[in-house]
Amino acid sequence: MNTHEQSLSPRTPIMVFGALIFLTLATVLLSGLDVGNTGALIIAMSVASIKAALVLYFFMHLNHEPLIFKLFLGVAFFTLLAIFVLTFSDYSFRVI
Amino acid sequence: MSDTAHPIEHHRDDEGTRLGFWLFLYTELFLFAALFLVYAVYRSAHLEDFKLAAENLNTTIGTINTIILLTSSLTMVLSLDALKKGSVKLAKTLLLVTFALGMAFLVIKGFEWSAKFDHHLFLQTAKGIAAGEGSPLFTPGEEMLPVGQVLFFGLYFIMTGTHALHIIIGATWMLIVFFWMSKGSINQDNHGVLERCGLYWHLVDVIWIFLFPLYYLIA
Amino acid sequence: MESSPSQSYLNSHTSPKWTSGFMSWFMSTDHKRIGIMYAVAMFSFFFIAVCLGFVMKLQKMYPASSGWEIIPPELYGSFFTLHAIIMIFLFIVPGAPAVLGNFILPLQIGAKDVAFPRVNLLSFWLYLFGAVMAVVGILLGGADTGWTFTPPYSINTKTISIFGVAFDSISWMLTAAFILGWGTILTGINFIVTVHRMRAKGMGYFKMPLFTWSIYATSWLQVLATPVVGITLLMIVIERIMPVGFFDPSKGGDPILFQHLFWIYSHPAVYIMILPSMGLVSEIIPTNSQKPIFGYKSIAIASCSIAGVGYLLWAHHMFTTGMSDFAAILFSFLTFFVAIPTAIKVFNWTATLYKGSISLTPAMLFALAFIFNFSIGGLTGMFLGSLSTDIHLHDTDFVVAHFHYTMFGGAAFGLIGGVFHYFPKMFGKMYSMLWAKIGFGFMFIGFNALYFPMLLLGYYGMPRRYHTYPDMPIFNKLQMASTLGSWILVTGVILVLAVWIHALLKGKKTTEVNPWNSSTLEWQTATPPTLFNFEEDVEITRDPYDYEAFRGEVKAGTAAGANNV
Amino acid sequence: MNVNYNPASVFNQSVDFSFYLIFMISILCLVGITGFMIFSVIKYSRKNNPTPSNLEGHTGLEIVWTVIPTILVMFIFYFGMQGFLKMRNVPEDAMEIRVDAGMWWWKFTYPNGLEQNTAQGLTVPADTPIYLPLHSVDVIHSFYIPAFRVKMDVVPKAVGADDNYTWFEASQIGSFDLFCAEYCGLNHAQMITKVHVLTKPDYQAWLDEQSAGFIKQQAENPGKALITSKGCFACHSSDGTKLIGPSFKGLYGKTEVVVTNGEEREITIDDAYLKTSIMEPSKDIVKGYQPLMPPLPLTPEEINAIIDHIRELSE
Ligand code: HEA
Ligand code: HEA
Ligand code: HEC
Ligand code: CUA
Ligand SMILES: [Cu+2]
Repeated sequence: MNTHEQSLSPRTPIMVFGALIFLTLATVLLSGLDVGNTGALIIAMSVASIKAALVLYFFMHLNHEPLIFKLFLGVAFFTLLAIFVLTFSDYSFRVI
Repeated sequence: MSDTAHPIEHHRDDEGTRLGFWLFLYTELFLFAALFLVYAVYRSAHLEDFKLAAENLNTTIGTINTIILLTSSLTMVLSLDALKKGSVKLAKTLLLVTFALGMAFLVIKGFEWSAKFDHHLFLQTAKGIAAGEGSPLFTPGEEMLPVGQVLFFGLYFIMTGTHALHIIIGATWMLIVFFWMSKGSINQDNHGVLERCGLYWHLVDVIWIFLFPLYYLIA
Repeated sequence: MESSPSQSYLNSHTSPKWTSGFMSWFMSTDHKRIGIMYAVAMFSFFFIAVCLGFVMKLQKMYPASSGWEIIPPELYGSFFTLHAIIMIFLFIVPGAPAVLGNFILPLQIGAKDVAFPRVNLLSFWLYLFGAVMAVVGILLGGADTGWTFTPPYSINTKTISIFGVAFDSISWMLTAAFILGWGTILTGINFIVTVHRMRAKGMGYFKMPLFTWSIYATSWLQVLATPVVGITLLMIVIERIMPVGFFDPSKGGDPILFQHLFWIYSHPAVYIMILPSMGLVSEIIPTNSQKPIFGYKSIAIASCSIAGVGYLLWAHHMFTTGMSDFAAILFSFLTFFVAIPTAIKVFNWTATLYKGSISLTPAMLFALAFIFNFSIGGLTGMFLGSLSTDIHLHDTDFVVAHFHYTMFGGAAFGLIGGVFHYFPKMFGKMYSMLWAKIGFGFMFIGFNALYFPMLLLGYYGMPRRYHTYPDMPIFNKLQMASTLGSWILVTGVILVLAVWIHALLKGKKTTEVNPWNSSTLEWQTATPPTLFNFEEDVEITRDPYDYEAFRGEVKAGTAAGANNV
Repeated sequence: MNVNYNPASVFNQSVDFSFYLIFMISILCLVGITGFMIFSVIKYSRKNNPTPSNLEGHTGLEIVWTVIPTILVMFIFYFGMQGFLKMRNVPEDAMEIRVDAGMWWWKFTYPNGLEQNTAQGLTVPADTPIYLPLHSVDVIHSFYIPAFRVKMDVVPKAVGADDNYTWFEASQIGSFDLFCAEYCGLNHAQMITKVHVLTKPDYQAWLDEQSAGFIKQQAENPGKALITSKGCFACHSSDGTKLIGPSFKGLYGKTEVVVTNGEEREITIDDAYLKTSIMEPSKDIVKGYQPLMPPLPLTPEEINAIIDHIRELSE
């Protein structure tokens, strides 16, 4: 049983859902803009990250979990980041 | 297995179970991360080809599918909330809705896939490339895709395919949970299984949130 | 102090349905039984791999021109692949966590079992399934790609095929490795949650024994690294079956990318292999010196930093692949940072000996040999981490010697030491000290005689994975020395295994709770332990290696141990 | 004398310096640690020291043995990197020799078009920087000359990708081993050839002589020149010996059994069959052989020349 205080009213999930749909439509519309390759990539990935954060934090109830859950997320996130950055230390300087 | 005597299974540690499940979700995440990494490397190498190839994908269908999946996530959350409040019936209905949305996603995906197959965007052209132009294996007249586009479609199929596999697993799990809910073994006090099923489903959603722009939008 | 021998885990069971015989083991969710089952399965597979290694050495006894050929080249190719697949995926990676981690970790932190006992059993089944699949794959043709499965060779090769092209034994082996991976991941998850949620009352993080710390660090690597290689191996399978060119340059792919993905897992994997053994050494040395371990906290933190830093240096295996110079320099730089926490550990272990009261039990001998061998292994790692020297040494026998020094002289010696240390607790039987020490002597001498010449061979330019070699005096002499070493070594291995089997069947029964006078918790429960480890809930009040306090407790009769020390 | 590993190029100095530096540090650490272990085991044995102290640590010492190794490894890193940068920066005036590798042969192409195969080896002038772009036609190989301390993988690359390269400058006259150091299948251990280092005048003489012969052969017998230069002789002999592939001797006009798509059929060897055998080696596999032959890039004229020569060998 969850010992944490939890509001079980559907208000929060529905609001989060609204935000997710809004961001989805926004990113589709923004993709029409001509901001260059990097620009488009940055916009698309930022929006996706916000959406993912919303899902993780509210839908997956990370907001109600103790600190240790967030630390674990941090470990996973930074490892992922390291893999990408270090791999591109090779590919940024080489034509394949 | 029925381990009646086991003290661990008597003393339930919901938080510990959730912690373990989150760790499991991270392994799933890293599984996809490897694929995303491959995508990132080849996209950076074959930018133009990737953009051209992405134009073959239908943004509208992608958006619809995204919305379907997000909605299913919402109904999943609501289902769990309902169960926690004790309204098993509502929870069951919402779970069924989630399941149905998942199926809808799969059906749409299936149509998309078969359209790609019909256009020979995958196997045939790739075969032509393997043999190389000028080789007798290569049938003249058949449209040749540049390697970058072949990579794009190869990745498209393996990534959305792996994702679809996860959808199928999640949906099957929902059916099992539904069955247990009907039997009463999953209830207001014992909602851990539904919770984990939900977490899994949301993770599948998170992965799609990244797949969607990478394949449908940044063209 | 003696324990009542009545209800040990060996004669009670977790399941009411299967109360005796094979099924009472195979269906058991008891972490101790699972640990033992792993050990039995693993040693059976391991024995196959030892034989393969032995034959490879025989093959290298004389150069090609002498007409000496024990096995043809295609068999040599599959032998070193299978040798490595068994040693790595079936033996040393699951090894320490699955055998001793399962058995000891819950005892050490005062838990009744691991967090998810049923998942634990599932891990074992996955392991067994994958392992059997791999062994069947060997019988059906095997693979000849090296354990690194480097494409495009691994995508194209058809050298090995018993049933012709119809049966693709390489895809089969890759799938087996994938399944084995899931077993490892689940074990890792299990231990992380166990450590976080199930410590006994009063056991703060810095009151955990060091073996627990090392398993904890290992588990993180298992969870975060294994999935990457899993999907990568599947991509090779896909590429073998369908014409997508993820790693095939003729279809636009980059073969180097595969190597990145492979080493993203396989480099951390080498720390999965070594960390548990380091943990075991951290238990054996203070016990046999009867004094606190030197620098407890820095060893604990070093375990975690090895895991953390170890994740960031995979591309030091790729200095000659033609990846960008920037990446080569960056990864070389990062590589050296893993040497520092390792150095801290080595120095702390040696310092623990200072002013101790040392008894040279077989376990202690293996632990000291671990330090010696692993230092050579690690220091040769410095030659490989340094860019210009690696260019010369890469893919030579120097590398082969380096990793046998670390994996075998280090990880496996540590494991054997661990088994000797915990043997009485696990089975309630005592082995022959004398024969164990003789076995150790053979192993230590044989090991160094086998692998030291290989370091020199590599320095003189002998490439690895060579079925034979050009006739040159320096090669001939060193190869011969190395082959002779392998005979001594194998004598040692057989002796050690014989000591264990003899002890199991005919060994003196013992119920002594704490035969080595160790201060950690696992030695305070019955020998062999009861089904749920501890009769009542335990509470921890002192540091794990506080020997002074421990001797006080023994005197006061609140702890088990011999009075006279 | 053994010439396999003796220092013989300009890289030896930096590589060997790094090597000895690390070696000295290692010996120091190893002797220190082992010495201390042996000392303690004797001095503080249970017999000699029955009551242990309760020493738990020493912060000062901990700092010392964190900081000193850090400094040492940074030195190691620095010298390793210096040596590496030297290997990666090719001098402007280097002479280019293109290296091709395949299962299981080497081919070296000189600026004037002269080609040398595995049996002939790589001949270079001393004291001249040689730049070597590395190409592979099938799987990854590795170009390794232990005596020169150079190694670089020969990686097959996608069209348009950067090729791998390496360079060296030989400083000693003699012949040195050249190994393939990356596992590439059955005959990996046979993918060995030699580097012959000649003085500059000797090299010039050699080059003139070879080039003359080469040009002559090309004019007289283009097929034989091609078979030599493309490395076919690594697997096929012209005297009837069975190597990895069937011998070319007496091949033309012979009837033999081949396996096509898993089915055996009997054929007579003619121009058309030879053409498919060479263009699509995996289509018809001669019974009793493995499907090991790589597809090699050849123009139609070159193929005709080769076929002509194979026909000649059977007359
Ligand atoms: C248990 C396994 C294990 C362990 C622990 C290690 C530990 C290390 N390894 Fe090793 N390694 C392997 C297993 C292992 N390795 C395997 C299997 C391969 C080959 C794979 C293949 O190709 O098939 C390999 C290959 C390999 C390479 C690639 C070589 C090549 O192919 O070209 C490199 C390169 O940097 C490397 C480096 C290191 C380093 C820097 C460490 C460090 O962690 C070592 C740190 C330890 C010490 C430094 C010694 C102790 C410290 C002291 C005594 C204090 C004083 C020290 C100093 C002042 C420096 N290893
Ligand atoms: C753990 C890893 C391990 C171990 C123990 C060994 C053990 C042995 N190895 Fe292995 N070897 C590898 C891992 C290992 N090897 C790997 C990864 C490769 C690379 C392959 C490739 O290139 O792809 C390799 C390659 C390799 C080669 C090089 C092939 C080549 O490149 O040409 C050779 C050559 O002789 C060789 C020989 C041997 C021999 C003679 C033994 C043994 O026969 C010696 C006898 C073994 C023991 C004495 C171990 C005793 C340990 C215990 C009893 C453990 C107790 C455990 C518990 C309690 C759980 N090995
Ligand atoms: C890696 C080794 C290898 C190389 C290099 C190689 N071949 Fe082959 N070749 C084989 C093998 C093995 C076979 C038999 C199996 C088959 O038919 O594919 C073969 C078969 C053949 C055949 C058919 C012979 C018959 O009996 O039907 C011809 C013709 C041939 N090769 C020509 C060439 C030419 C020309 C070259 C060089 C341009 C070449 N090969 C290079 C290995 C090789
Ligand atoms: Cu070519 Cu090994
Ligand atoms: Cu490594």
